[in-house]
Amino acid sequence: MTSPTEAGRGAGRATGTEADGDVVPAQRPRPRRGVSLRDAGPPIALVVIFGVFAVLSPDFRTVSNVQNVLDAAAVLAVVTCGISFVLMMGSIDLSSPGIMGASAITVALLVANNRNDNDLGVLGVVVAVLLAAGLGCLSGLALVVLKVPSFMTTLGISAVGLGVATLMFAGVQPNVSDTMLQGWAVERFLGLAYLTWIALACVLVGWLVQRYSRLGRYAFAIGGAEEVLALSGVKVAPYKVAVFTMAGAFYGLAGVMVTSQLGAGLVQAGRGYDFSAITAAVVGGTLLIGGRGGILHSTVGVLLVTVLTNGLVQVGVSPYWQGGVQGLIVVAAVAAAVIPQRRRNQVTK
Amino acid sequence: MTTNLQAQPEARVPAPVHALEVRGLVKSYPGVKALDGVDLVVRQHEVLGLAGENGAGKSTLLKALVGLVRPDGGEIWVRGEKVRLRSIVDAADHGIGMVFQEQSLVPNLTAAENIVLGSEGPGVRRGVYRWNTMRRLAQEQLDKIGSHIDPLARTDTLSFADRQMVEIAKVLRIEERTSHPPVIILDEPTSVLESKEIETLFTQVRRLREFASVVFVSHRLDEVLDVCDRVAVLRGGRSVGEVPAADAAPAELHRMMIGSTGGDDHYHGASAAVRSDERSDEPRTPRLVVRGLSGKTFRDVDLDVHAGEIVGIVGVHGSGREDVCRALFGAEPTTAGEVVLDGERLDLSGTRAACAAGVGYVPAERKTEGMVGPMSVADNMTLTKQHSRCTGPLVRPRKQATLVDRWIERLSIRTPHRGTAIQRLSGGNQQKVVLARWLVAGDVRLLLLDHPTRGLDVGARSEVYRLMRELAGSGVATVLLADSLEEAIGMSDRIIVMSDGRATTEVAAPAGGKPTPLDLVKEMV
Amino acid sequence: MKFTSRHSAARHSAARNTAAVIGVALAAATLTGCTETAAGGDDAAAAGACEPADVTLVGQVRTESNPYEASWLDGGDAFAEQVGLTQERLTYDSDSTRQQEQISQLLAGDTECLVMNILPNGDSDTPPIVEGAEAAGAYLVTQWNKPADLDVTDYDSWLSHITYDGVESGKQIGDALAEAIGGSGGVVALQGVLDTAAAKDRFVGLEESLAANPDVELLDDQTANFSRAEALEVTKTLLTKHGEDIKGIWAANDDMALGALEALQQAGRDDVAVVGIDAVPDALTAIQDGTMTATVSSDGPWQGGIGLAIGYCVATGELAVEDIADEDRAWFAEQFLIEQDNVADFVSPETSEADFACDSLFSRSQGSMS
Amino acid sequence: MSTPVITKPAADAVVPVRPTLGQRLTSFMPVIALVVLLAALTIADPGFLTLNSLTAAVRTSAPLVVLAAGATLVVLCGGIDLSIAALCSLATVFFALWLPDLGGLTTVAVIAATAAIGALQGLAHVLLRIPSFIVTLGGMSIFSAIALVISDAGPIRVVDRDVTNWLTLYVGGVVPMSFVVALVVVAVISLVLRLTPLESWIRATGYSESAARLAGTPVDVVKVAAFTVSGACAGLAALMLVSRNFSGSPSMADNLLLPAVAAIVVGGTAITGGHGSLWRSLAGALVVTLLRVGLPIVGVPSAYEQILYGAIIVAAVALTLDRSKVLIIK
Repeated sequence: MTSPTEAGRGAGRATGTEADGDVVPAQRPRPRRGVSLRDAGPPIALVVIFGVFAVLSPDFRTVSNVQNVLDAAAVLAVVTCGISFVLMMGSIDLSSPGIMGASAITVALLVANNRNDNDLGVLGVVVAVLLAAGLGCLSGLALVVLKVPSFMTTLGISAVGLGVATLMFAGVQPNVSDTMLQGWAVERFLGLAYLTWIALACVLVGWLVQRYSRLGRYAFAIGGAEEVLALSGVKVAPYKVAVFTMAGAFYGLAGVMVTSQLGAGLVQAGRGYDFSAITAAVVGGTLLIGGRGGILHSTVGVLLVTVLTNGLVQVGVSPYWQGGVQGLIVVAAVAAAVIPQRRRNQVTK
Repeated sequence: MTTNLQAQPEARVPAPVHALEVRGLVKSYPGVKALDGVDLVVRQHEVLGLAGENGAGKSTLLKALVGLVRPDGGEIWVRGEKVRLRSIVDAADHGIGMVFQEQSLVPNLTAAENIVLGSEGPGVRRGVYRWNTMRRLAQEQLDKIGSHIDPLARTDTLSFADRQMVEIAKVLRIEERTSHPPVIILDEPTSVLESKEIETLFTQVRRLREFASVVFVSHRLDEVLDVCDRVAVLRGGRSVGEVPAADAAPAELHRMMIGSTGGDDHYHGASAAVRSDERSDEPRTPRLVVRGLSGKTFRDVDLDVHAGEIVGIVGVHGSGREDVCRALFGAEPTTAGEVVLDGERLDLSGTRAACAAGVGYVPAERKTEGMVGPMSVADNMTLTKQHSRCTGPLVRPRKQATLVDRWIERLSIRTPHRGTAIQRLSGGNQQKVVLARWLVAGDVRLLLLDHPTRGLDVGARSEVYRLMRELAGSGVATVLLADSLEEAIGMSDRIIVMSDGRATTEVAAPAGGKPTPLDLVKEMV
Repeated sequence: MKFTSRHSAARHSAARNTAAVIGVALAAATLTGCTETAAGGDDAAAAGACEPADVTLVGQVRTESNPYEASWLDGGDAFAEQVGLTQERLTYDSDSTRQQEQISQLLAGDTECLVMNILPNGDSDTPPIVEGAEAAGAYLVTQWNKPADLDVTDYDSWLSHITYDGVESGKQIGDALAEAIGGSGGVVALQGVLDTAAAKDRFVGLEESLAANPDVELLDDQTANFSRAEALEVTKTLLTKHGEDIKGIWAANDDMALGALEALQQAGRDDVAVVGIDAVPDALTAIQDGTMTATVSSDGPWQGGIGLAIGYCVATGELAVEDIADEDRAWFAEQFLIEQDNVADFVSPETSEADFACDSLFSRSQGSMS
Repeated sequence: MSTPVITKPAADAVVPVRPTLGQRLTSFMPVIALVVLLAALTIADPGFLTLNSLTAAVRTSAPLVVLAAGATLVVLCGGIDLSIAALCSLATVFFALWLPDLGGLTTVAVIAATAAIGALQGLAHVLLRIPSFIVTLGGMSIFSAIALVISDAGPIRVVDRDVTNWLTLYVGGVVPMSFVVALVVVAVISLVLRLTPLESWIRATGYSESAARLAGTPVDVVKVAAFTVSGACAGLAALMLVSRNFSGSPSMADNLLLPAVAAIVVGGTAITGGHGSLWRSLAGALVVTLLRVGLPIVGVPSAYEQILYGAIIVAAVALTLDRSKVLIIK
């Protein structure tokens, strides 16, 4: 190729373009719909990890253990459904321990129990979920009205929820004698506990909300470009509050599910679920900056985390190491997702 | 608050019903009177150009027209009816919509959703999406402007020009809210488009005229005159006049905008170094020698830049010229090639190395990449060349103050104080601070300017041009990615044309022997 | 402060201020020298001449959201009412750091007639509490957790340490479990928080029991941290892992036993015997129903009252520290194995005022810790 | 002690705009919040406001101040460090394990080790481009696991107290040495930042990473350094905890994570980066400490204590956050 410098010296004209054979196509974004290749990572990882454990441990690959894994994933799946919408908006939610505690105690006190004569049954569950939704709504309101970052509002609400739960607990453990609620954890349909079916229903509802409701789409859009929504005449605040309310409702249901499993209302029903739900969502491909991922991603993440926990016990890894291995895998999963799209001058927060 | 204009009798109904009329609009911010009694008339089915320097009040006026800013005084009339616009939705109900300068689309939603965003109508029933209806609604809008985008494509996968179309399609949704022809405001729609895309846009604007009124805002006066029927000029928050586009020349508009006959003469100088070079016949070693540079979007790029020379790189969108520029600064990875600066190999592994070697870079995205908005002018100016304000490892506030004040004066940066946050300055002054960042230490040898005048008004542009000339005069080698072909031709001593990632042609552009834009366009496509 | 002063000036002065702070701090350190304690707080402890009305009673447990510990605080309230005072209820949410913080804050107040009945979070939390109380001269009774080598008689303010014989209880329920599964078969153990004397001793008791019942095999032991929820998860996994081999579950407390019961119920297993320790109401109900085999009584309300009572008696001068026998400075309290045949006697634990009279404080002692 | 003064240079020379009263108040808000809280506690229990009581409170706050100070640097760079508490716990175990062999050198060794671990996290964040939230979330579990394994899941008594004893002394008989050390840490870091280009670099990185990078700021180095200092601070905080508890334990500091982050945010540092200071975190840490130990001591029942804690930290952030510096609240 002629050096451009020489070419330009002679005349103000070109010596022509001879590079017609293999022109480097300029990288122009191509219009795209549907699922991208990147989204395939976590499901592949799930299959691989499942396969590895199945080879390593005969106990792991039994049908009963697969049932066990699915049952064990139920509560986390419901919590993650709630947090996914919050993460999609680019916010964060640490309120699940408090909200779950409050709803666990509430439901235990409202259905048939050893503390009082209430026997509200399903209505009790509904009230507990409503209370949880109310607490979620409070963190949303604090976010949009007081303009306090969600990190802090949800942390505060978590403390408030624990306080409310401790108040209602009043020193005597409420034990559930309601047959319906106890049945959820014990009775099975097609080999899976009712709770697992409830979790599946939640995932379905979550997916429908994300795909087909204005709330879900706007939550997604808020994570993508909040200021644009405002410019388009959309009032963002009510949707934010609604998302936190919905997340609260999911946590509430999760609290009820824990109560059903334990047969008693515990203040600590939600301990640890805040970070495990975030972990699951992130491992599944929901980004913390918002605007990416979704319920299905998060559900895959939940399964990944649960399979990992269960598999590690089955292959006999010391319980001390289990948390560490999980931590490593989270970092590795995100690294694997991020490295292919690394750019120079990329902003990583 | 009261102005003489507002004192006019209110009951007067204009004889011909205008699509939009503004009377005596006033808006003050603390310390600034952004609008000082603006009058403006937009007729039915016309394209009205709105011109004015930065700070003339254009953006405040536009914001007032779509309800984002509440004026302190004055009136807005829509089709002979006095209105009060409280929000953007209010404005849309009255048939006024705006395409914002920074694109206002949600990147992770589909084109269809963006088009109907905020006014989904039948696309959402009781909070539930009806995707088919939504796609149909979007398709109708896209058909209006003759665009063939897939409505269900994710917006961030569309090209910039396509997104602009989506944006226009979105604004046209306001037709659904009102039975009258709408008023569409286009704020700087061309500032980041390449010439081909601009042509497409203009075709659409002319189509719009058939069923709407258009307010077209641009810094490029030739464009304004090209596409508009009439041009209104703002200066200092007041309307200073209107001219039919057919009769006006850019120079005349420019005069109205700055209030005197400013020159377009900044284009026609040439750097001293090159002139002296042309006299001597001895071949010189170029300051920058690039051989076979390849990266993701460009391949085998060769480039020489002499000390004191300004070399422009032109090319259509996707030609890879921006990436070449960033690669030279170490901000974009390269796969092959060698870069030599003053006989020494340039380390392209990162921006630090480039800075240390005396390479400077002014990015196109000033607000997000060029400056750190909340930090002070002084800190922005000394961000790179920290040693210029330090003694050993320690920062010397006095040293910094002296240095920064000197450069503020030298570049006549208009800032209240060196401690003012840079985001409070006007665009031109911000850009001067960004440029000064590379100059404070006096060690810059190669300056890479990526659209250095983007979004600047005529006055600020001239100052940046003057500065570029001065730097070239002092021996700095400059690579310029110009905002327009005219700018490239006017400023450069030589022009490299890039196409599909390769440097295809070189065109000499010495003072007195400038090529025409047409010459270049031929090579670009 | 000059607000209009510009950037560099402000920067300058702030830097000066910062320097000043360091300077002052260092100067203070050199000039005045460093002393061991903060002002005040070294009054003699053993004096004990407080007016009964001046005594401050404090009970501190991990959390009020645990029935056993809540009943402990209620017992403390009952005692306080008996002597016409109120008890300050403190909880630290199972957070060792927070427990220390609360106690050091408490000891920074008026400590002259302060009586503390404390449940340390773990063994290692006891020494700092003891030393803090000693330095401040507050009357302290601790329960459950204490490092073995820490001797109560070395201290004046640390009046007594009360615990149950964990080895004994672990062995008792281990034997009951062995009997329930017919003397042979596999069992799994759910351990408590590993850093507590209680958890360690109880597990030693289980090992003794296993030695005495050679046909009982310990299939697995995992910690569930005294928590019902954790026990549920751990048991589920253990059930999948060992399946039908599991004939019995030994849990280091009742909460975990109850969690294990839930897991068994969910797995549809009713052939597994479960034993625990603490005799919380739910466990007693379960024993009455026959779903659980045995537990060992720990009397929360009594524990909540007795600690305060010892301190109160010393503070008011009715009892002198020197007069407390060495074997009563660290002692095991009386406990009973509860099975279906005697459960009715324990359903409503009663404490009588007589338990807390200054002359019968140590009536439930089963002997000194050795 | 000097209070954080965020000077807002006057706006326009043409039309000078002085900081409004509200803006002035915002910069003092952390201190105001602290004073209000102290007053409220004193009203609830007049016995609370005594020299002894305040001494105990600042002594208690020392580890939290140090932890928050280190993590503030990471937050100023626009990241977050969730691993500080777990790393601090791990450091207490290190300390207890190494003390018998290393003696007086243990202090240095532990701080060096935690600094190295912090640097490692910083490198993972910078080189692998993994968000700091994830890196440190992973780090949190990994450090806990390591601590559990090497300590065999139990606390380790520290018998030789000579090495940590100096931290339990009182300067002038009143000010606890550990708090003085915490103050010195805050002061030294602040001073180093102000006197060197580091402050510009950190703020530029936090406000706009891409602009900082294109201005040739050593963004990666700055971030790794921030994580390193954060790690070192976790080590120092561990030392303070050991001096107080005479033992090291794999979960000793775990519950300090959320209070430390709360301290940073309550101080008014923007969690999005750029805006804030270590002095603010110091005030924030004191507020959080007063809430943690003050509420129960003045007699608020446990359940209401939690509700109040939740409500007050949200209110405190609502007061201290300078919203003009943070555009979108997520």
